[in-house]
Order: sequence, then structure tokens, then C-alpha cells
Amino acid sequence: MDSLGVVIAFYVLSAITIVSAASIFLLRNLVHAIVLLVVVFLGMAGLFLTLSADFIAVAQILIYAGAISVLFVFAVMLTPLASRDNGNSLYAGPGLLLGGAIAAIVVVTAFDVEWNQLTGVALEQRSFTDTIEVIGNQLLGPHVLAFEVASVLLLFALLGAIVLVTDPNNEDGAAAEEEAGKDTAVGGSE
Amino acid sequence: MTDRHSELPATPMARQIIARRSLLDAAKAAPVSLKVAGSIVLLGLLLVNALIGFIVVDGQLDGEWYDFRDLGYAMERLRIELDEVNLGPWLSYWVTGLIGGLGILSFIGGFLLIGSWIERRLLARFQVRMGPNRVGPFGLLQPIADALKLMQKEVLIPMGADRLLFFLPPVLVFVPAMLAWGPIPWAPGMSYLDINVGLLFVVSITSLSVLAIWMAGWSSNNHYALLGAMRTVAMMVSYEIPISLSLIVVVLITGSLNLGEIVAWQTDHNVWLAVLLPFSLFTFFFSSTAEINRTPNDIAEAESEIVAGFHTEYSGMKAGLFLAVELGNALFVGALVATFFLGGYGLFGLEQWIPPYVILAAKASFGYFVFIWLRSTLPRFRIDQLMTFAWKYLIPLSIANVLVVAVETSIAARWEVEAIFIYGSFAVVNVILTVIAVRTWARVAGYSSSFERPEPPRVAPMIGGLKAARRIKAGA
Amino acid sequence: MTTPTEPYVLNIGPQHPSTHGVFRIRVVMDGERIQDIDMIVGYLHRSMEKLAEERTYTQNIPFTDRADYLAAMSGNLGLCLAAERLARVEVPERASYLRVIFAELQRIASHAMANGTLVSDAGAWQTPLLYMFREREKILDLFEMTCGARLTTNYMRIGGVAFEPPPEFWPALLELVDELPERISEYEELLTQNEIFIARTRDIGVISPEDAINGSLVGPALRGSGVPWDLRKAEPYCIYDRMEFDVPIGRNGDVYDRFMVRLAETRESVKIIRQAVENIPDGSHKTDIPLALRPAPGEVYGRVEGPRGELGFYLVSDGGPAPYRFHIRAPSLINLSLLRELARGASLSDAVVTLGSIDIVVGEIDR
Amino acid sequence: MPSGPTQIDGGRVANALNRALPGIATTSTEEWVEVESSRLEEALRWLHDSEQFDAAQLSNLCAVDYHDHFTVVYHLQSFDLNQQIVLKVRVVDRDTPTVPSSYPVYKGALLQEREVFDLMGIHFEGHPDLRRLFLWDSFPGHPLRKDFLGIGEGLTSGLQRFPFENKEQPDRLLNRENIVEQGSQETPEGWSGVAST
Repeated sequence: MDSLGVVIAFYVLSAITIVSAASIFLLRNLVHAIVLLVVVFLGMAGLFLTLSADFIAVAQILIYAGAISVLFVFAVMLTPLASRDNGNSLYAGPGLLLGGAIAAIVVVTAFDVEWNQLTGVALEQRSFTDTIEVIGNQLLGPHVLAFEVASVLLLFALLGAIVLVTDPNNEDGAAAEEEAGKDTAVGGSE
Repeated sequence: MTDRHSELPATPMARQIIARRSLLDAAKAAPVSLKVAGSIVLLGLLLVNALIGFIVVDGQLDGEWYDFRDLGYAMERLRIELDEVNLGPWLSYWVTGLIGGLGILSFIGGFLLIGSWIERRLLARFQVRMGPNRVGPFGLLQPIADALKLMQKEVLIPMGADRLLFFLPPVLVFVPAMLAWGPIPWAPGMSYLDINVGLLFVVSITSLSVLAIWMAGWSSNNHYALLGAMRTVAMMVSYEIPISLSLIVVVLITGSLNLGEIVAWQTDHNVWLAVLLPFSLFTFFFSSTAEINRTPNDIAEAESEIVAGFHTEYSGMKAGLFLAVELGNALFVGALVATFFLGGYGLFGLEQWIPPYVILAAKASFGYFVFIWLRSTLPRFRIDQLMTFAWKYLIPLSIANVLVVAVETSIAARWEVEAIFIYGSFAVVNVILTVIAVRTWARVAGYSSSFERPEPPRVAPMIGGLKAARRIKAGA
Repeated sequence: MTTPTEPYVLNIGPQHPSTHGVFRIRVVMDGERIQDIDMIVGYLHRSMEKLAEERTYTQNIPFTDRADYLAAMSGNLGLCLAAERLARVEVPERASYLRVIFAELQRIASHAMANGTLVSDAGAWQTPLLYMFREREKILDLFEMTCGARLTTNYMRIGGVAFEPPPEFWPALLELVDELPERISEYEELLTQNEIFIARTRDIGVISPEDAINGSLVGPALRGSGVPWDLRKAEPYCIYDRMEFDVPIGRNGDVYDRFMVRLAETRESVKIIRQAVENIPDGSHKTDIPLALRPAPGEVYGRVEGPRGELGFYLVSDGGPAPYRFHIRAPSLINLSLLRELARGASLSDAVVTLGSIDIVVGEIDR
Repeated sequence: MPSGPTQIDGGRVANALNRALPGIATTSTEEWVEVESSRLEEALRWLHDSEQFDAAQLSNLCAVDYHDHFTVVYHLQSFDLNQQIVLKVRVVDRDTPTVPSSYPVYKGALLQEREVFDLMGIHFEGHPDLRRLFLWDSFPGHPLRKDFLGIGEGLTSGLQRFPFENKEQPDRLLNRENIVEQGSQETPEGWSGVAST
């Protein structure tokens, strides 16, 4: 955190991120909220870059800005037009509580961690060139169990999603799916 | 046109067609002095080239700042010089960054100008017509005329459109398209953004354009645009998976996410990854056609169904920006294919003679040519066929491909034989495996041979109605 | 669990690349699936049937050009045959041969257009269309040589044809007839084995023979469903009874079959033209008829097999110089009767291809 | 003799119809048969189902205005027997002429009946979607009627005499050699413009 440029970048990015994040729940238009959400994700990626975490930054863009936001897009587009409104305040109380709790955890952690060991010279040494190697070795070395557990969790989430959208009682859905399978590009069983 | 027709152009149109002259005719008809002057100029150029070639082979150029084969050296030198000025590191940073950015932008901008002309001329050639040939020599100024026309046009904002979101997308779609060019290595030392996560950077930046397209479609307040946008979003999200999986294979083999190192690996081993990984090449190329909305996967702007898809409502230069991005993306995918699978800037030692960036540009243009070729040849898939193809065919096969290549990589790491034998056997095995896997999986997933060879129509032996139809059907 | 989705209305046309003219369909869609459609036609309505009641039979021939503007010759032929039958006019043999030659050339041109636009609708960016235009251009050149017009030819007359073709017409025609089979084979190679094209057209828009007959389909749409019906064989007019040709019929009644039937029909047309050119007799190309033809009171329903099917002319005469009632049985319009049933439940892309395979000409729908 | 080569004698059809459904056919000539308008659907269905006539397709449907009545003409086509039947229905009511729809028997009548409704103003009872086809809904009148726009008392549309005809020699032949002589024909100025009945 020596260079002036990095400091300026940090403040600008933080401002963008926080303002966009605040606007998300102030805006009534859900579509605008999604666009701002993407801005938040991109700002976060920029913040990661100022911390020399290039892999995390790129992964942030790839996963959050590129994929998660598309998920939100689908969710919004499947919402009936009448209820496409950000004005619902039913969950405002619990949301605030939860948000406050998370903020508290973050603040406590921020003050609890010895940040100094990773700044200055140590940060300089951890240059851009070997982040991926280090991350890869860590993931498939000491933390391989957690890595595998996470992947199994994701697999189950995938299966759960499929089970949720497949209605065994709905013959129409099954027939439609069969029909869709029949009309495939190179498929088309006789 | 046969002889009789050319003797006897019966109609004004036929006469007009015959009267058109080609480039060769123009050269033949030139006066003798012009021919002599031209030959002298050509000879001089040849001589100069021979001289340059001599210097190159002599090794005098290697690594010097005036080494025109790799402009990266000049930049390096410039940076060192600027650092000595003692104004702080920002000077060298900004100056070299600006020069590099301008270089890339001017290359793309130049290509956008010439590219639309190339595309239209080539398409016309494929379609037995002339193409633009009126503005300037051989119609070369047509793109400029088009751009001027687009700029003069009124930019309409449809009623009920979300004005901000309608304004932003042409810009937002342009930014990732330009940014993604950053990590492409043009020569060993000539890469604008030589980062370690180059491959991930490319994938993530290109995935950003989904949102811009969706914004364009949603904010237009038009059902065609919305339909096109949702088709695009669904398609891009689906096809990002096969793209990533096919690139993971590249990373597995080369052991690096850095595009420069991927190219260097291919140059070192004297092999193109296209030979080693034919399936990945196909997956990447096909999925890219979906990502950038080119035929046969241009369902997002299928003009026979939804007019122009997400940019139906855009007019003037805003529509022009979308079209330009589409064109630039085609070239970019060509460059990516060249980098990942066709040896990038390398050409088996020839890069010592020809500037590597020229080689890369030529390879990228070849990719672009293939896109034009496809566009002029193939019909379009339907959306459900396309999604089925991604999820049922490409993704399972890509995963299997990753597995196979992972095994091969670990063999290569442990087996101590000449690299040429290892990779030669891998190439053979992979080609065979690809063919077998594709055929088997197609059978498993329900491909039937009736789609391969549908029967031609019958000849009716009699005239009649329903009874005759039934009799013919039963008899056959 | 099904996600409730809102149906929405998509307005296809009047200006749309795949409606082939000013034809409008209002589609109620659920996502990509079509729930219901409503055809809105009439943008090109020129009240031909009313206008024709105040014009003589000869003056009405140009209307038939403008009704089906892609098959002007067939329209001319249909009206002339009906009027000749009504007024009992005999046609010289040479004129009959010329009529058949031009009607079959027109069929090739029209089928080339239909197939080209169908493949264009399936997404091939105009390449097949332009290839087929190449042959169509040559045919239109032949028309231009003969009667000076390319599209709205107004060539046939009651009692014959308007002009004898110029001397350079015959070699050009023979040359075209020689090269056409090659070209048709080229299209077959280019398209009929194309995986994507097959996937887009096979089992799409299937019409059963029962539906096709009951829904009043005619022409290639009917033959594509496997019904062997061709007026040139069933009720031979002009000199078709002397010609040898086959009637190709489809197997499944899908879009692909209709496409293939059209392609095969062009081949048969080439055969017919070749036979007609070989056997054409010398003689006059038209008979003399009164300036104002006054057929005896009565009615007639004359019909020909146009490129789009049975093109009928119902003429009622009250003894005056103009028809008392002039009705065109427009195959383009009547072939659309089944469109709604075909489109329901189909995806938008399929509906577009199906519409393309029915081959409509808006001038004929609206008249 | 019927005018079409495959058209069958109306009298034959009338006899057969009357045998099966007594009293249904009112008039018949050798070209066409006229049936009672209220029993149209019955007749069509019988013709459609009968082995003898096998009227599989409604190939043409149109209407003619005869000043005092309308005639709806049905051209029925049998493919297997290769014959054509012309069926007519007479409607006398000019204000709201009504005919039963043939859509229940022939799906191909869908658009043809809409066209006749639009241009001739004949209502088809039982048609699922009887709207105007070509003209907009608020269009006044039905243009194919002979009294459309009310040209005048006793005057109707139609052409009584061809204006360029030679009055003295109405049967003058038209061909290439016979060039029109100066003054031998009626000039447009001398033509009244509207024919009178």
C-alpha cells in the first residue's frame, strides 16, 4: 500500500462499491438494481486487484459479474411484471439484523487479524507471478478435503435444483421435455 | 455466361454484368509505362526485403530496440529511458500503456473498417454476386460511406424505453470487446497485458458482454429485442461452460494460464495444440460462434425470426457499434483460436523472418474467414437444438476430454521419452478417441441415421386422393 | 413445479423479413412457444375482383400478373383458359405449346424463389436464395426477350399468346434447359444433405393427408403430404396430356418434403419444356377474337396447376363484354387455412419455417 | 354439357341427393345443383361421406350477387374419382343474408368464408371466427355487391359496352394486321362512363 496510485484506486473503488451497494436497496426498479449489483461486483474485483490478488479478482468477475448476475437476470425476468418491484419491505427488519451481524463479524475480524504480516515487503514478494501456483498447491495440498467437500456440496445443489424443477405428477412437463428431446439438433429418436 | 450469351447480351442487366471489369482486367489494360514503373517498385521492394532478411538472419536485430519483429523491445527500451527521467514511475507506466493501447485500438479500428468490406465482398463471392464495388476503387471506401451514413442517421429512442439502460449498452458492449484483446501475445515480448491469469481474464471479460446485451434487449421495450436478449443470455451462459472446459484442457497440457507461455509451449514443442486437442478446438470454435452470434448459432439476431434480436430498436451509430463489436469479436475469436490452438505468433521458425504479429494477424484473419464461410453456407439452429447440443453433447464430451487429457498429461510428466514420441502418440490417440467418442455419444443420445439420409420424394404412379395416397404409402 | 409465465403478444409484420411481403401475424407467445396466432391480411388488397367487373376479359389479364406476382404466366394462363372455355375460343396448337413452355419456366422460377426463401427462413444467410436467383434471372431474361417484361408479363391472350418469341429466344432456352438439371443437382447436394437444414425441417409442420385434403391445401403443400394430385395429370389442359412427366409426392408431409417436392417438380418442368421445344409445331401463335369478347351468358370455373397449386378462375358472364363476376381462387390464401393449427404449440422458429414452406405470395392472398 | 372436363352433371347429383335426403335439392342444371340453404351442411356432409361422389375437398367457395338474390357457389372436388361438383345456395335476404357455415365439414372454408363475408356480406352461421379478412372492421359496406356505393337509381357497376368498340361493326376482329382506323371508334368523351341496366 505504498504507491499513491493504489491508494487513490482503493478509495475510488470503495466509493463506487459502497454507493452502488447502497443504491441497490434504495432503487425501486429491480433491473437497475441488477446493473448496480454488477457494478458492485466489478468494484470488488478492482479492490482485490489493489491487494495483488489477481486470481481472486478475475474469478470474481467470472463468477459473480458474469454468472451470478445472469442468475439474477433470469430470476427477475421470470418474475411477473406486477411484482417486479423493489419496494417490498417485509424482510427489512430481519435483513437489517442479519446485515448488522455480518458487518459486526467483518469488523471484529478486521481488527483481530494481524494484517501487517502481509503488507509492505511481504506483499511485494508475493508478486503476481505465482499466485495461481500457490492457490493451486494449497487447494490440492493441505485443503484438499475442504475443496472436495465444497465440490460435493455443489454437486448436490445441482441435483437438488434438478429435482426441484422436475414435477413427477405433472405429465405435461414430462411430455414436453420428451418432445423437446425429440426435436433436438442431431437427436430425434425415432 | 457462355459464349452465345456474351456475344448476344439479350437484356440490359446481362450487358451490365458483362461490362464489369475485374482487378486482373484493370492490370492488363494498364499502359506500358505504368507496368514498367510498377515492376521497378516491386523489384525494389524485393531487394529491400532481401536486405532486411539478411540483417535478420545475421542476428543483428536480436533483442535490439529497433528489432521490428518484436515491438516489445522498443517499448522496453522506451520504458528504461523514461525511468531515467526521474519523474517517477508513473511516466513510463502511462506512456507505454497509452502507446500499447493505441496500437491495439488502431489495429482493431483498421480491421473494423476493412473487415466489413472483406466480409461483404467474400459473402458476395460465395453468393455469386458482385458485392460493394461502387464507392472508391473496388468498393474499398464502402465501410467509410456506411459509417458516415450511420453517423448521420437519427438515433431514435423508442417510446417507453428505459433511457439510461438504452443508452449504455452500445458502450458497455464495446468495452469488454476491446479489453479482451489485452493479454493476446503478438510476439514473444509483445503483449499488452502479460498477466499470469491471462486465460481467465479473457474468459471473464468476454462473459461481461452478456449483461450489456441483456440491458439492450430489456430496455428497448420491444418483444423482438427482449426475445433476442433472453436467447443470447441463455445461449451465452450455456456455451461458456464448454468454452471453459475446452480451455482447461489447453491449460492442462501447457501448464500455464499465461497466453504467452501457452504460445511459447507450442513453439518450443513445434506442435500446434489443434493437432493434440482436436475436440477442444472444435468445441471452442463452435461455442464461440454461439458466444459471438455468428452462423450457425446466430439465433440471437435471427433476422428471419426476430428481425435483429437485441439491437432491433437501435438506430444510427448505436446499431453501428453493435455491428462493429460483432465484427471485432469474430476477429478476436480468430485470434484466440490462433493463440490457443494454431501456435499463436509462431510458424515453425518462420517467425524469425516474418514479424510474428503479422503471422498472428494472418491466423486471426483466417479464423474470421472461416466465420464468413460458415455464415454463407449453413442454416441456423433452433434455440432448443442449440441448448440441447450444449448440455447433452458438448459438456459431457468436454468433461470426458478433460479426463483423458489429464491422464495423458500425467503420463507425459512421468514418462521419459522424447517429447516428439509422447505428443505424437497423444495426437494419434486423441484424434481416434475424438472420432470414436463423438460417434458413440451421438448414438447413445439418440441420433438416428434417418437424419443423415432422408429419402427423396416418391414418384406417384397414379393420380388420386386419400385412397391413392394410402395405397402408395402401403405399397412402398 | 412449473413456473407461471406471462403470455405476450408478438407482432410479426407487416414488415418482417420472413413474412414475404406485407403479411402480418399477431402471435401470442409463451416464451418461445406459440400459443395462438391471428393472421391479418389485406395490406395489399387492390379489389381486383371488383375492378374486373368493369373491364373486358382481355383487360383483366394484367390483374392476374399482379395477383400472383411471382407466377404471372400461370395466372395469365388460368384466366385465358377459363375465358376461352366460356367464349368457346379455339387456340392454335403452337400457342398451346408456347403457353406450356412459359408456364413451366414460370414454375421453375417460382419454385426457385420459394425454396430459396424457405432456406433463408431456416437461417442460411441468403446464399441458397441467391444461387436460385441465378436461374430465375435467366428465366426472367427469357421473358424479357419475349414480351418485354420480367415480372408482370401480361403475355398470354385469349386465343393464344401475345407475341412470337424472337429468334434468339430458342437457343437461349435450349441452353438453359441443358444446364438446369445440373443446377438442380447442385442444390440437392448443397441442401438436402445438410445436417442443420434437415434438423430444422424434418418432422416440422407435419400435415397429414387427411388434413391436407380437408383443409383445401393444393399444389406442393398437398403433394408434400403424399396426396398424388396434379391438375396437369388429372385434368390435362393445353397439351399436358401429350407430355411425359412424373408427379413427385412427399413421404411425411413435413417442411422438408414440401421443399423436396418443389425441387423435384422443377426437374419435371425441365422435362416438359424439353419435350415441348422438340415438338412445337409451326403456325400462328394466336387466333383472332373480337375486340370486346362477349361470351354467351353462363359460368365457368377454369383452373390450372400454378406453382402454388390449383389456381382457379370462376367467371360468370351475362353476355356483356366484361365478366359479371370474376373470382380468383387464390391458392396462397386458401393454403393458409391450416396455419393456425400448425403454428399452435410450435416454436417461433418452426412457425417461420412452416410459413415459408407453404409458400405464400401476398399479392395473391390479398388480390 | 358441363363446362369443365371433369365436372359432373348437376342433375345426377340432384337425383342422388334427393334420394338420400328428400327435398334437399331445389334446382339443377347440367352444370350445377342448387340445394336448400338451411340444409346446406347436411348436403355437404352427405356428399363428403358418400362413396359415389366422395367430395373430399372444398376447392372453391365464392358468392355472386344477382341483384335480387345472392348465390353462394361451392366447388367440391373428389380426388379419387377425379370429378367436380358445383353446388349452389340461393340467399334472398339482402340485409342480413345468412348461410350455414361449411367449416364443420371442410376446414378449408375458414378463410374463404371470411373473404365472402368481408366482400359480399354473407353471414356464415357456425363459423368459428367470422371477421372481415381484407378490409378493416369499420369499412362501410361490402364492395363486391353490385349496389356498393349506390351509383344511382337503376345503375349498377359493370360494363355494358366496350368504349373503343366500333358501334356499326361490333364484331370487328382484333389482331395485329387489323390496325384501328381513325375515327372508326367511339372516343372516351363520347362514352357515358357508367353503363345503364
